Amino acid sequence: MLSLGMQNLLSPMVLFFVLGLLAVWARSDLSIPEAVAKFLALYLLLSIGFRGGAEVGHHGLTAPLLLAIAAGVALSFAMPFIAYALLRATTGLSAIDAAAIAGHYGSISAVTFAAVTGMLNQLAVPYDGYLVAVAAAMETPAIFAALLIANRERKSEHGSGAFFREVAFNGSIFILLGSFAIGAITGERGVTMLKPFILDPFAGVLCLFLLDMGLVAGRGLRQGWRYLSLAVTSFAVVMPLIGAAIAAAMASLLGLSAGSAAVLITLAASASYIAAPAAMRLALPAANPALALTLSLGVTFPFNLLVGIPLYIAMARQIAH
Amino acid sequence: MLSLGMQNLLSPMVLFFVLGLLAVWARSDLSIPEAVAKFLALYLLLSIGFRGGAEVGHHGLTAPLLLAIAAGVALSFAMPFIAYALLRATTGLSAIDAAAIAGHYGSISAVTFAAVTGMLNQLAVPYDGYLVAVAAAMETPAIFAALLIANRERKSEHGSGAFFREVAFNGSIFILLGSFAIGAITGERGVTMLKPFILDPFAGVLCLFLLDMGLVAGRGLRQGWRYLSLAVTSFAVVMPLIGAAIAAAMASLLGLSAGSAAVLITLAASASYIAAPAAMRLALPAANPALALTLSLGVTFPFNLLVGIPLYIAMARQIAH
Amino acid sequence: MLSLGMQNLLSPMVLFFVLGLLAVWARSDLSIPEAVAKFLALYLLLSIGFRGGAEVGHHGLTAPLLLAIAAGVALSFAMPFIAYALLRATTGLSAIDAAAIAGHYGSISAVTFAAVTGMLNQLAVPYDGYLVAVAAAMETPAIFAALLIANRERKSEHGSGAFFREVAFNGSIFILLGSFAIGAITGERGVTMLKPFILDPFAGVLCLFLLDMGLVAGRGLRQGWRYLSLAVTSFAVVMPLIGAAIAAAMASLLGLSAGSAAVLITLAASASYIAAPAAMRLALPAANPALALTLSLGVTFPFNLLVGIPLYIAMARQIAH
Amino acid sequence: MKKYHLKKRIDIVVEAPLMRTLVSTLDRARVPGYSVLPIVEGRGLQNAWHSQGQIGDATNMMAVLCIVDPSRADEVIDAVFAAIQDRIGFVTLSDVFVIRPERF
Amino acid sequence: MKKYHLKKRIDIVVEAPLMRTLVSTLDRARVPGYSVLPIVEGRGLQNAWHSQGQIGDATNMMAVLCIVDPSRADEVIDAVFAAIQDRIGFVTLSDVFVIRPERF
Amino acid sequence: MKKYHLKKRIDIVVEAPLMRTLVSTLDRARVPGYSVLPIVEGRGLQNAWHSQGQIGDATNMMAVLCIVDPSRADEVIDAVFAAIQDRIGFVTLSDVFVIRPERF
Ligand SMILES: Nc1ncnc2c1ncn2[C@@H]1O[C@H](COP(=O)(O)O)[C@@H](O)[C@H]1O
Ligand SMILES: Nc1ncnc2c1ncn2[C@@H]1O[C@H](COP(=O)(O)O)[C@@H](O)[C@H]1O
Ligand SMILES: Nc1ncnc2c1ncn2[C@@H]1O[C@H](COP(=O)(O)O)[C@@H](O)[C@H]1O
Ligand code: NA
Ligand code: NA
Ligand code: NA
Repeated sequence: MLSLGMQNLLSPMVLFFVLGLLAVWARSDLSIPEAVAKFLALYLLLSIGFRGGAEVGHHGLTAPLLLAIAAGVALSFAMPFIAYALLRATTGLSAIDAAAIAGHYGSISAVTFAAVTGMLNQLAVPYDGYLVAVAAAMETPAIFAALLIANRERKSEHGSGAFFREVAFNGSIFILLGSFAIGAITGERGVTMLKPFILDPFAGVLCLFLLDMGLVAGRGLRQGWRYLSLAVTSFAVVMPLIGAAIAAAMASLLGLSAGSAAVLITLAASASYIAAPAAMRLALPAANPALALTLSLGVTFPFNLLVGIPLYIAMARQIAH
Repeated sequence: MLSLGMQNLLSPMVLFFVLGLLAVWARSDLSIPEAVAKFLALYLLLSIGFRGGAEVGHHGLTAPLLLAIAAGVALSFAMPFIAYALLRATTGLSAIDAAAIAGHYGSISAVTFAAVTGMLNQLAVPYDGYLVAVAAAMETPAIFAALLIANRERKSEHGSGAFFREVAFNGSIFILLGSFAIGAITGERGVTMLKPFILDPFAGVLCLFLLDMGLVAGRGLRQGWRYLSLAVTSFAVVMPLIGAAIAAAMASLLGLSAGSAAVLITLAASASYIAAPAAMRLALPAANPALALTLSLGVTFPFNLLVGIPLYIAMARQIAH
Repeated sequence: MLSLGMQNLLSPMVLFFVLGLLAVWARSDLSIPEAVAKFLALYLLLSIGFRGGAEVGHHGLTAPLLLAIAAGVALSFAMPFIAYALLRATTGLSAIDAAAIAGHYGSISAVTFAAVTGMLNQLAVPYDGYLVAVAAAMETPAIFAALLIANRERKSEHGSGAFFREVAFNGSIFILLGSFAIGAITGERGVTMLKPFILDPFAGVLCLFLLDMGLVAGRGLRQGWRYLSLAVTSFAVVMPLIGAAIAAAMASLLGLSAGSAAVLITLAASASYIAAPAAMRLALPAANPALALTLSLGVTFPFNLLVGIPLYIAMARQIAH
Repeated sequence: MKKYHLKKRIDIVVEAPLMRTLVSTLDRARVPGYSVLPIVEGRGLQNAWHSQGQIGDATNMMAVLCIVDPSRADEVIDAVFAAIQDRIGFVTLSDVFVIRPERF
Repeated sequence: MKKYHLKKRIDIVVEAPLMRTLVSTLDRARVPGYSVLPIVEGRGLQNAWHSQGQIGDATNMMAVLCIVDPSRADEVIDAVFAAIQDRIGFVTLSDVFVIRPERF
Repeated sequence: MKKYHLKKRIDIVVEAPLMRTLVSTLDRARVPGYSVLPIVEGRGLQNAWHSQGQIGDATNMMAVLCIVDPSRADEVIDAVFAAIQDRIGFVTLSDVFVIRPERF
């Protein structure tokens, strides 16, 4: 496991992330335009979705897929309750802030998903394509759980129908599921055609993207460090481990392969910073948006990238044996 | 032909376009930054131009090329007159609006050009490289025809010289012809050097671009649906077929191969939505810009992509036999 | 050497640059969004840095590397004094403007670096990976030399510490050195993983980038032609040759290979237009920023691209024999 | 100066995720038009933010500019406040003069 | 407040394809300067539009901001209207105060 | 109109390389907030410039918008001028009205 950790720490992906952090720390003016960052994110989601779909198209829709989706939905919905209880017990955060953060930690981070798949590819550990669908399914239940917890009648101009649609069809879920479907429909034919664009450059684009994430996380930490009390920071490290442990148990029950278990565990351990922040701004405007984002992007993402992912892969190997 | 249609409908390109339409329909916030869309369009034009030029550089400048260009210019100049007559006869549009739309339909759509070449590559049907030059030559004559039709002394601060230059040297024509020339000059040498960037990822970039086109067309339809009377919508489907029929006759006279005929027919059947809209805004400011754009991008482009292109390829095969 | 010059002039890279100039001259509205241009520049720096680092990681940190860096720093620091003397002797420029320009010509242009490496790749002439580190080391000494020359107590709110950091850690240096380090750390492993993204498309991206540079240089010339007196324009052509001559002598002393000598000479002959302009705006606000930029991007860069680089390669071959 | 007509300029700075809501509010308030400008960086009483490198829109703000007739300004501002009440952002009102009063 | 000097701020919202014409109009009217800001979304009496994903500029609008001396405002506005007369867009005029009056 | 409160709007047009300096100046002047908008093209007494295709920020300008209480306007403007004194750019001041005066 140590050598796995080292291999992770010295992977180009992690090094580019660290380079981004360093740039902020050195106060370099290095920056990546917003449009480029959005393009890189879109590319990664599309590539992940397509690849997963092509594989499922090959193997067909199977019981394991449906079971895994059910497990993912359950995880995503349950975790905010745990996170909320933990936050209220250990920190002095208000109910509304705690609920918002809980929603972030129940939901998943597509970027962390990209990172774990990049790492598994590098290690040549296979994982099931349908986990893309699981990831997409895990994005939103947590958001609704957080709203239940916050339990406040949103007297907003958003009908709950409109709100539901904005959450359920947010861009990142849409592109993930859409390219998953296209991958499943076009299968081998599609893969042959799109390989030079959609598959081959994946690792390189991921590096550039993680450079950007390093910059954004670094800047977030600089702005938000004053939120990082010991209790709150601990939460941002402990909660992923709790999520990982529960997901590991589920993966074991489902009889997932090592690679697939690693992905499911990583998903549970990851905290959202695209879908959930936007949804929470709409639904819980009284929550401090910088707080949840500082924790999720500034603490939990680096923790997962540097320490978590190799740990989760090691856990998954234990389980699968 | 049916199987050709199905193969088209299930191609990744068409599916990504449909995904874009669906995203708008589901009111997803999926979006592609303007800078990225412009980059994708630039890439496609550059790739198409370069590839065509490299091929012409290989075969040399031949009589068929010059004949095809002459045919294209004639088509582009003549079609607005047909379109205008049709619009005035069947719809209640004002003379100025009808002239503006006629200009759009005489001119061509570089994106539809990209789509037909993508489809032909997928089917392994070869076409002549010089059609890039034909496409570029077909962009502007229609615009001048439309101005003739509108027949109004433009008392603008634009000298007609300045206006001519803006139309003739608009960015999309410039990059198409420029990279065509560079392809012709550098030939094999250039192709070897640029292949991994300019040729290999073409299909993938086209998919991403069509996703964007789906989003833009969907949004255009949502804004502009009220313009879509039965008569006007019919025009947007019938006019491409008229253009296709005339171009098919020309292709037959010119003795084009099946692939080249398919491209020429598609060009004639396509309606501009880059060059013509900008030119019309300058030259015919009294025309409603949303009207022509809704028809061209919201009706004719989807029609061509979903139904037209396979039909035109089938027509071309008939002719070439 | 003539054939080398022709091969350079007819390379896709140079032709795309010329296409950009032509587009401005023809008043085409062809343009590349700022975000895309920044992305292309970032990509090129990252690719160059990574490749150089991977090679150094292979060969290890050697005495030649350290010597070459020392030589580069000396060159960068010394050249502004020469440039300043020349400008004051031959032009009527104010001391402050002359100092600012001198800083630009002592520093280096990463884009010219990319162009010479592209040209060398095309000619299959190898050069040492460590020159990336030399390039990075040559960016800033000239800037400090220019400030020494201007010798004015900057009573700015920038402490000189803050100013030093902004100059030393500017984005382009940071990404060049950072990806150099990552290349050195990850070595073969990293290259295999990132090749399809970071290495293969390099030539193609460089073409697109030079198209953009042609557009920017053309626009710069159009705005700034009135600054181009005979004396000042001559400086922009003569100074690169002086820099080249000194660097050639150094390369000979250092016993560099032909490829490496060509790179070092080109670096010395190039004039900055990213790092220096930004630094001068902060440090010498009284200098006219358009003046230095017009010379560097509008005169010296095209001169180097069209004439200089083949000349420097020929010089380097002489020396290395 | 008699050819100039007084109108009111309403400037709204609002979070990007609220743009859809705001636009439909303005539509329902039947304003004659609006224009949305991007903001790339800012600070308020709470946090500083920067759009650079952001992949989501959650932290971005947008500036909305809306010229209305003075007779309608109060009503539009009330509608806007009803929509973005407790959300981050602010609204300012100022005087501008136009030549073609009929389009507002 | 005696250190402040009154100037006029002219705001022009205009279609992107007309920008070149407008800029040369402003140059010919010898304004002391201008700044162009992007607009990303809008609605007028006619259609709503959005710049997202657009590959051409035909549907985009831009905002041009121009500070001029009050004595020159009418003349500049007349020149602008002559150039963009029947085109989509609008022009507003407002009062601003500056410290360094000599640069306008 | 008694529900509206007078504030001052400060508009600063400044070179991109100076943005960091300006932001820390505004922070030190304890303004209640600021928003930065991109400018894509412009001309002043010196040169015209355009952001298209630029890879560096050296030639770009940015627009900074800052709403402050009238009582603090002079002081903020003085601080800004101390920071960007001899640099390219300009500052204007104008009147705006707000509903929630307590946030400025
Ligand atoms: N006084 C101000 N002047 C200009 N912009 C402001 C001001 N206050 C807030 N903003 C903008 O509104 C955003 C949210 O402010 P706040 O709600 O105070 O966090 C900031 O990030 C700024 O972009
Ligand atoms: N009252 C208004 N306030 C702000 N922007 C407007 C207004 N009216 C029009 N616009 C802008 O000008 C564009 C064209 O308007 P129109 O000519 O009415 O279609 C719109 O898309 C908006 O961007
Ligand atoms: N009168 C003006 N109105 C609007 N923007 C201006 C004005 N003068 C200067 N600017 C802007 O400030 C920049 C620098 O102006 P200058 O310092 O005069 O070269 C210009 O490029 C414009 O973007
Ligand atoms: Na999670
Ligand atoms: Na046509
Ligand atoms: Na140099």
